[in-house]
Amino acid sequence: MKADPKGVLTGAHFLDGDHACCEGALSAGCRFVAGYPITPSTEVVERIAARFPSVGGMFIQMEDEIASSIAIQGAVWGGAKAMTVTSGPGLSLMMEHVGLAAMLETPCVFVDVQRSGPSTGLPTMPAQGDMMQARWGSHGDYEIIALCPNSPQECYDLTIAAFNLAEEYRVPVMLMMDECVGHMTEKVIIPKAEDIEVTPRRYTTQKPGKYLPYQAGRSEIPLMVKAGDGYLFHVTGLTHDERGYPAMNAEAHDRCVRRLVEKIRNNARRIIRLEETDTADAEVVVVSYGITSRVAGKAIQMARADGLKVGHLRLITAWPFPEKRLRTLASHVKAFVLPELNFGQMFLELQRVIEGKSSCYPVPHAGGTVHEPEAIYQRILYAARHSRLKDKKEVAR
Amino acid sequence: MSRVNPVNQYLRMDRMPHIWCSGCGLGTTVNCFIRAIENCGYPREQISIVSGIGCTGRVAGYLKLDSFHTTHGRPIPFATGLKLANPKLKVVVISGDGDLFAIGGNHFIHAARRNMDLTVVCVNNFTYGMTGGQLTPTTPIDAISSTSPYGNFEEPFNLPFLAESAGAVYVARWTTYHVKQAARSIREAIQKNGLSFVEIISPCPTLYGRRNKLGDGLAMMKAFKENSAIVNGADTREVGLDFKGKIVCGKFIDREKPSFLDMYHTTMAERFGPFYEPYEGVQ
Amino acid sequence: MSDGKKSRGPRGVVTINAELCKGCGFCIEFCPSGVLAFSDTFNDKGYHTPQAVRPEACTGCDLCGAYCPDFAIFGMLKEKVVA
Amino acid sequence: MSATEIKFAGLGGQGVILAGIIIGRAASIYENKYATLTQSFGPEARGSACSAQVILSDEKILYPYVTRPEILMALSQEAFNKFLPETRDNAIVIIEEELVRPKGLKSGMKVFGIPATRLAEELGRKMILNIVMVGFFTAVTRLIDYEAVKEAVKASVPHGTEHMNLRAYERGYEYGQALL
Repeated sequence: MKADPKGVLTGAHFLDGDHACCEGALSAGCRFVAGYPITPSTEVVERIAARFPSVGGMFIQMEDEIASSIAIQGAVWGGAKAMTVTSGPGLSLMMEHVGLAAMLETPCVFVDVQRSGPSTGLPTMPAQGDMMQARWGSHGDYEIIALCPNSPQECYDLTIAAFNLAEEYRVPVMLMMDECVGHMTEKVIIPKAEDIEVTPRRYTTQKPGKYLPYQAGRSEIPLMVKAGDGYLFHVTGLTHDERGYPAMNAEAHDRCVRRLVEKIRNNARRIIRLEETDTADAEVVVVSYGITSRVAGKAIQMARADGLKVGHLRLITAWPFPEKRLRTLASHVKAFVLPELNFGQMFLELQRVIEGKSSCYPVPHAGGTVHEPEAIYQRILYAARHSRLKDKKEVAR
Repeated sequence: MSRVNPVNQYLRMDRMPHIWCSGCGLGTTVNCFIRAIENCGYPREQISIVSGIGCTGRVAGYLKLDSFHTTHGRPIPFATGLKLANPKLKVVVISGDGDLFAIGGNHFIHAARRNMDLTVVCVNNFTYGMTGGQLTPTTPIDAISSTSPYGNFEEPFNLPFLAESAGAVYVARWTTYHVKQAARSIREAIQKNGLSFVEIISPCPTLYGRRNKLGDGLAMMKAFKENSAIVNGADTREVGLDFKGKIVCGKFIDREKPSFLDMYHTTMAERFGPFYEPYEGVQ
Repeated sequence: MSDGKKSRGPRGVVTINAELCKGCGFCIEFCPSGVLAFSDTFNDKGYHTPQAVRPEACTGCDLCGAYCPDFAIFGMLKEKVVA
Repeated sequence: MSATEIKFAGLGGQGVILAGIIIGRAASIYENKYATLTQSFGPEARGSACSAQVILSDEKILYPYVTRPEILMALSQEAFNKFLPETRDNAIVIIEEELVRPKGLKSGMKVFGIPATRLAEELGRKMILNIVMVGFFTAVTRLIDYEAVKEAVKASVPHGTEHMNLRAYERGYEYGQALL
């Protein structure tokens, strides 16, 4: 389906990432946003508050993030495409409802403009400290999708992608921005509406009475209904059967949760987006995401100028994590370097996946600013040197 | 059974019997609600029901309407999103005193403040039933609960006063003894524009009643009959509840104020003039 | 009501679904015509359920139905039942 | 042009961020170069000093922050004092000459001064001093085409104020041309 031209601000703009995210939501067909102000995400909702009424959308500033994160789910079940916008501490408050969205299979988008934590931390400065919170923050087992833009253009593009993925898989999608991309201003090209692909909500065509809200079929993803269409359906955050009725036993729970997990895991290959440069013959591959990918890009340029074979794998999708691709790379790559604005969240994931087949080096950073490119460059040098030593040892053996 | 109870068409009979205890007032409240929507003038397809968590939270799951069983304390913000996405819907929140006024208290006062177009029915049984009878914000002074074993010493909320102060346009209280009046009030509340609030005092014989030696459900219902006084238009400051004291019932507030959506239309129509397309939801 | 002929038979019919009943006694207590009383027998869950001991007094007012927390009883005007 | 790092600094209310946005917009939208603007947010941005940093480049910009500005535009003494030390030895330093006394300049620096506030007052609105500065910047740096910046000014100022702002832009530009 093509985008509704009413919300599409076609043209070349000089926008910051927060504003670009708002435009992405409008292009994607989002017409309901509930939010609560929190730095550095506030500019997103400010622009939404200004833009939405003129395009038939509704913005409401709720009393807190908890309310925002469930108001959007009410709106989705009322027929809207909806999102909420927050930063780290707010995302913490929303976590119960990330779980609810996973359980109800409410297609919705959570935008997190990451700032430094823990607690109030550094509200006006960047970090990437919410990556594990986004993945595991709610209780129980479930899967989400998380996208990591590294520019205002991508804040626009990936907001649309987030809505499309949410609809496709009926899953909460996290847009993991950070203060740097949120507040950075660059050129943002907004295409014509007819050139924007938008995934429509997939509603059932079955008649009321026959329709079962959680009958998934082979696709693993059930079709939706909305309130008011005569289906008289029930949904619950409790473990439920295909009718949407509570089913309080271990077998039903296994069936319910297994599908929530597998619908993402089994489709990981289709969901995952990566950007790879020079990985084919690389000895060292830098794995990065979000704003850090740009800083890493500069460090890689420096290392290549020294003649090192350095590849770059950028996670556009952080979750699901590209396990298969990394395992394949590990067969010829001697070392991975993973810089991030935290003390090693995605690095743990990398280590888990590589299983010791290659060396893995973190470049941790508490946030507050981005890395010095020099720090990543030095780590690449170290990794290259260290892995050569390891090779010699292997030869000696 | 050849003759079928007319309320069955509004119930998910495939889920009966329900989980509520013998003598619990929740089923009676559901009966009142069904009688209210039968006569409210809206087709049932346009009525959505949202509940939180707890014994009362299960109401949504038994009603054959579009029904949502959400998270603890959050049915009001869910209902807010549902209503705003599709303003044609009549959205009714039914939840308990703990859900709506402890964990969800902030949402209630803000929904009332902004006069969100919702009906909120609070089934007040003075306790958390599903988790074993703990203290709630409405447990009267001196009442025993599992977390106030020496008697409650915290001042409880006077819900009608709270609702009026926060801005609700319709405020009524009944007990489950007052089935006819309760049904009428819920109907009026649904027909009201803005935030309407109905408190239903209900027996929880298993936990609240037993701990406080109030007898079984029937004894509690008889006590409601004997101890209640109907004072329509009563000053809500005067209707706070004591342990075993008088229960003032009635319709206390019925006033007109522009709702959230009314104010939204007015503001945007003024701001955008002829370019404003009145917001009718997101379809 | 003022028609003397109609008052000879019951105007209403009370219907009881004993299997849904949890024996709270609300219907018996609040029936304005004293139609109901507990039966001696138990239902499957072990509750004494109501029975119509004075069916001729039933007015079909359905107050029993309104009070019943278990949707196990209702009253109805006789002509409606026939219809 | 390879990457050029520019710092726009001054007091809150002087419109330095908008000045940076206009230059960035001119380069990226009207000249098809790459431009990245970042600002310093936080408590200090609400007090006296505020700044915008712009990187202009023919290639995609990776690292987004300015570390060693080649051009410093300072509209207040405090901003000048704060940012001069990090500015490159051969930098172009553009100042509001009635508000900034350029002390501690390095020998390779070229300084261009303009009484932008006074010129803005003469044009009728003191507020438009930032646009006067943008015109002056365009003239003395010759980084971006005159017309491109003019378009960016039009696109960046509130509707209805374009005419006045374009006069401010031209006044600053002429003042700069005269100095060269």
